Amino acid sequence: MSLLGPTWTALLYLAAAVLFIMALMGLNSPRTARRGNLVGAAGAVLGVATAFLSARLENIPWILAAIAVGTAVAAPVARRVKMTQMPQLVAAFNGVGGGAAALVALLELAHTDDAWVRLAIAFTLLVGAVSFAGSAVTFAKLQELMTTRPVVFPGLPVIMAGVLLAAVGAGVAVVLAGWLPQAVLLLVLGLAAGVLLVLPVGGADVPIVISLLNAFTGLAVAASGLVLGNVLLLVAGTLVGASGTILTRAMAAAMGRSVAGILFGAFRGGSTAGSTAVSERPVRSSNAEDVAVLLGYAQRVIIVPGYGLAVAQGQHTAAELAKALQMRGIQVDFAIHPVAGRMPGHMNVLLAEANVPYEELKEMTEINSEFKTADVALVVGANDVVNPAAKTSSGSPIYGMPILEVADARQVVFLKRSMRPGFAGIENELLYEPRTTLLFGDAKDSLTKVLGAVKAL
Amino acid sequence: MSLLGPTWTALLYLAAAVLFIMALMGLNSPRTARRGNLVGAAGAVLGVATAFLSARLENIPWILAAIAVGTAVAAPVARRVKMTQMPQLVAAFNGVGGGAAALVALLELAHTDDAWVRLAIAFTLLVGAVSFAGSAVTFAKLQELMTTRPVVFPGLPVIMAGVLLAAVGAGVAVVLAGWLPQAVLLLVLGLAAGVLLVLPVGGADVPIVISLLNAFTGLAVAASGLVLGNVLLLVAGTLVGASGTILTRAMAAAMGRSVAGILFGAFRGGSTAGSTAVSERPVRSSNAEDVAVLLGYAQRVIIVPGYGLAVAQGQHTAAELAKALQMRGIQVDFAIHPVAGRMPGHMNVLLAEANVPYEELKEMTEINSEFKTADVALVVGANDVVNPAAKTSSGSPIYGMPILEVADARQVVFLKRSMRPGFAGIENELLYEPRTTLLFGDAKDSLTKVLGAVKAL
Amino acid sequence: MDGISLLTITVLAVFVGFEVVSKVSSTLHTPLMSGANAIHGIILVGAIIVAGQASDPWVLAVALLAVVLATANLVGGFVVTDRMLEMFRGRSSGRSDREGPR
Amino acid sequence: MDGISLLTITVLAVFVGFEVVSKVSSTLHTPLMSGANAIHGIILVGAIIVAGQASDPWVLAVALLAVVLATANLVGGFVVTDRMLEMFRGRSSGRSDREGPR
Ligand SMILES: NC(=O)c1ccc[n+]([C@@H]2O[C@H](COP(=O)([O-])OP(=O)(O)OC[C@H]3O[C@@H](n4cnc5c(N)ncnc54)[C@H](OP(=O)(O)O)[C@@H]3O)[C@@H](O)[C@H]2O)c1
Ligand SMILES: NC(=O)c1ccc[n+]([C@@H]2O[C@H](COP(=O)([O-])OP(=O)(O)OC[C@H]3O[C@@H](n4cnc5c(N)ncnc54)[C@H](OP(=O)(O)O)[C@@H]3O)[C@@H](O)[C@H]2O)c1
Repeated sequence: MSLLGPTWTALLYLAAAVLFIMALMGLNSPRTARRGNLVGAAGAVLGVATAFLSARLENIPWILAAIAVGTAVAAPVARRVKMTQMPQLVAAFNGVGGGAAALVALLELAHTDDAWVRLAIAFTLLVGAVSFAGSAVTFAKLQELMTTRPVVFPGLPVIMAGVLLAAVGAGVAVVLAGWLPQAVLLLVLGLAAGVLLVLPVGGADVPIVISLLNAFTGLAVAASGLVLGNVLLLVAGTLVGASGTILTRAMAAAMGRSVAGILFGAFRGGSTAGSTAVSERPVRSSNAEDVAVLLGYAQRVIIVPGYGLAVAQGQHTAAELAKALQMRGIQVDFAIHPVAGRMPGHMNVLLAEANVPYEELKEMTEINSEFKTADVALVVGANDVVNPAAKTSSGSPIYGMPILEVADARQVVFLKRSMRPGFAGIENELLYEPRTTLLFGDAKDSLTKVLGAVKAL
Repeated sequence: MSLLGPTWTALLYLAAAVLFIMALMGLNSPRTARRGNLVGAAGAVLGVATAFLSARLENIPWILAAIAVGTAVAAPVARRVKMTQMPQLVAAFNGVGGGAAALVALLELAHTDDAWVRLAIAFTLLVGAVSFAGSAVTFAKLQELMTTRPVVFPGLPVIMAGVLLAAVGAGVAVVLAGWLPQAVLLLVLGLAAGVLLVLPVGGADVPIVISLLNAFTGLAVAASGLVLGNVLLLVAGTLVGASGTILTRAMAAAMGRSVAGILFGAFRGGSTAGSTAVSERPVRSSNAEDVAVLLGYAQRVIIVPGYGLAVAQGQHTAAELAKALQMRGIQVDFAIHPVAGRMPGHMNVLLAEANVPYEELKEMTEINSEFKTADVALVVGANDVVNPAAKTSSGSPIYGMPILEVADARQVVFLKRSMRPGFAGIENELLYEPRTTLLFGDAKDSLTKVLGAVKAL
Repeated sequence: MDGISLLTITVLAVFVGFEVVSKVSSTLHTPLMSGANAIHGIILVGAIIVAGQASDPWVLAVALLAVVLATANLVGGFVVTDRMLEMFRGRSSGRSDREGPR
Repeated sequence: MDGISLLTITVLAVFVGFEVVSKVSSTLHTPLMSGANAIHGIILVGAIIVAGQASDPWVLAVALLAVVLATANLVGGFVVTDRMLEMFRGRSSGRSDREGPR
């Protein structure tokens, strides 16, 4: 059955594409973002409904069953996953999307004679497979199913080059002759390339890789749009490609590094692996009561959350502490560095989960000039994003990365477990400054103690 | 001769369209704006060259001659026109563009059998003609070839309705039967509608009308793109339509009024005509020497330019005064209200002409919080844009329009010629406040005197 | 749809994508990542079409696998993004709290 | 190019137009007005095409009139916008003056 003529089909696909664009536009403010996501979902429903109504489809019961299976698997996971596991989940969904695009391209090969279309098919096969396998490895790393350290072995660059050369050969065969076996080979080579691409990336560089693979999947979907002559897939894929590209660049820039450096640095011997050397220099450490006094008698406190807060799952306690201080008439804000944590915007999601209103989440550019007026900067599980080495020591791996200027505050308090450095594996001179106090311990425990002491003041 | 195949033609037109998009992107900063305009011009050259190389053209010598004539007329005018005459010039160019689109559509009517295409033709005819005639009247008003006051006469709405009804009839005939005489009639009706649309608009509301007609011409060009199946015209016209729409809305918003109110308010009895009643209440006026002392011994001066500065052509003197004060170590900025003057961004162009660096031209949102720290706010020929009635008196025609908060400065000095109100025709209570000093006279004369006195300090 | 049209649409979509996404506030970069991720699940449309054309059982099996994968991407992506965005709240979602201490 | 392609292109161009133009700084609103004005002079392309197809002298005359008008729009628009933008200068165009009094 085919209820829609080609004109209506095209119009409805176009409408769905417009809904996707509006979904992304909605994300420019937290106020409209949720509605935007629903608009996007509506676009997806419209697109799928159009597919059912427009083409003369066989196997409809099977297809509906497959959709039911996919939904039954994904929806509960999506509903129950912990916020800290978000990167894994995004990686998993990204991978299956890339895989689906590659499979669709593979099956379309039989339906075309046009060399341009076969070029798009070859592209989709390769990129979709890279995205699938790369995401799988990423998932395994993040879920700690395998080591999170960079996996490098001699000859890696040579193998990678070989795989890519073979892929070019298979691709040419697909484009010129449309041979199915070569197409399958291309798929397999793509899988291998995906694995080899992600293996040498250190666990903590992984978010950048996720975002890059997200862009890849977008491109693969856009190319399938070309294959199928489908405007919806073309526009949707292009949008995702653009978003992935922008996010990847933004993350790399906020870390003061280049995308190529992150991906290929490992081939040349080392992704930032996170040194865990412990320093022995003396510092001023303190107890929860003293920190509570510092905070409770301040006029203005700025809380700087970082990766440690996420690890410790201390966001609710941090939010309670902020409330308790506000009840004492103290002005409290959260200063959010764009790459604090392990995903772009990680801290925003974390604190939003703890019901901190987004007006209190201040972006770096907005709050940096205000540390001067703060009595206490409370750094909870952050390190690199406040490390002055980014400004002063040009040899440092984070040199050039913009940081939160906590050193301008009258007092700085660090909550961390040890003297171990952060993700970039470099010392933080700020820890040794006279104005700095350390409170050792798991972020959540420390926050709970400080909260109790503040309430007892 | 046709040197380019259809694929190359389409690619080159697409490239030209991309150049236009990049031209507008260049305008997001004064640093890249000029290059952006050149990119746009390159796009135009590419588009025209493609037209010559792609189609099998007769009459090439004639066409080249016509291009030479057009260039010979427009280029010298564009090169020599005074900056104050910019609105007229934009109106004139806009009108001829609309006229060209209408003529192209008229001639295309013979080449098509498709009702959809004829719909686009009818649209272009009507809108292009409205734009041509409306711009002509606008030009006449601004050039003072006719009265600048709203021209209203009883029965105007009825005549307008009649013209539009007749246009709909002619349009239907064009779409259904493709008759040429009806198409010519539609053109004529469009001209009439354009005249009737602009006649009742008061001289000072004219910039909004220019911007609106600009959007109209854009839409007409986009529709001719549909007629000719030409992506370049389609994209270029759509871009202009969007830009005209955004500018029109921005202007209306900055004036605290609605576009419909401006256009149709006149039909219902009155566009803001600019009352010229002179108030008799006492004010504190002063002489140039006293103002020079006020300025010369300040630490921070904010200059607020307005329409009067443009009329008096005092921009160079204002810039010199700013320099002279800066030489004395005083911090001087210009506070630019978005609708100061009579065009959007008028003051920026005016002061740029006087070589004021754009970093010293502060936007309203940026500078409003700084009036508190200013010793003197020097208001040169501005009135409505600093009138507190916009905030306090809900009956006022400018109620709701955001203003420059000059009242926050320690001293306010107004340079104007009389106690006449500004464009909106309402009194400004600020003129009577104790902190306010008036210096009567033409803005340029007054500035020259103050400048002399400052130098003599 | 001919090649030139598709190319033109692609070029314009690239501009739309970059312009729209570069306006997304950095507060929302995680939801942007997962929301964009959801959008590419629309490859489901392609998977449905190939599955609907399949007559060979092997082809059908592969196509149905694609349908399952794409559905997981699409549904899971939108659900998880919604969950995340639901957490972003302004001060008490309303104004009542505006005057409260800060 | 078919109707659907043209519609799709139009829709995307509308998004591009609104997104790009809404980013133009308000400092440059006058040059934006005159620059956009110049861009619609590209109707010259259409005028050239109809003039090149004209065989009847009347048609040719009208088409040539359109060419003259469109050229005036296009050339004049870009020239005047350039003149205007030329006037916008940063502090001494370079950095030398940056330390000067302000
Ligand atoms: N956001 C992104 O998109 C992204 C992506 C990739 C990489 N990165 C990188 O990640 C880093 C983020 O900086 P950041 O300042 O947030 O984190 P960081 O520099 O990695 O520092 C984390 C700090 O938290 C402490 N910590 C860990 N677990 C803790 C716990 N349970 N309780 C208390 N403290 C704990 C650690 O010290 P102890 O071990 O002594 O407790 C460490 O000092 C940057 O270098 C950035 O470039 C970010
Ligand atoms: N910018 C736009 O796009 C646009 C478009 C349409 C309308 N408008 C409207 O235009 C108004 C602009 O506000 P504005 O504050 O710039 O101007 P304004 O309110 O019209 O005031 C101009 C002032 O300049 C004085 N003046 C006139 N000629 C002068 C001269 N030669 N020397 C010294 N002073 C002179 C006038 O007083 P005297 O006569 O006593 O000297 C008057 O007080 C707003 O109401 C706005 O809504 C703007």
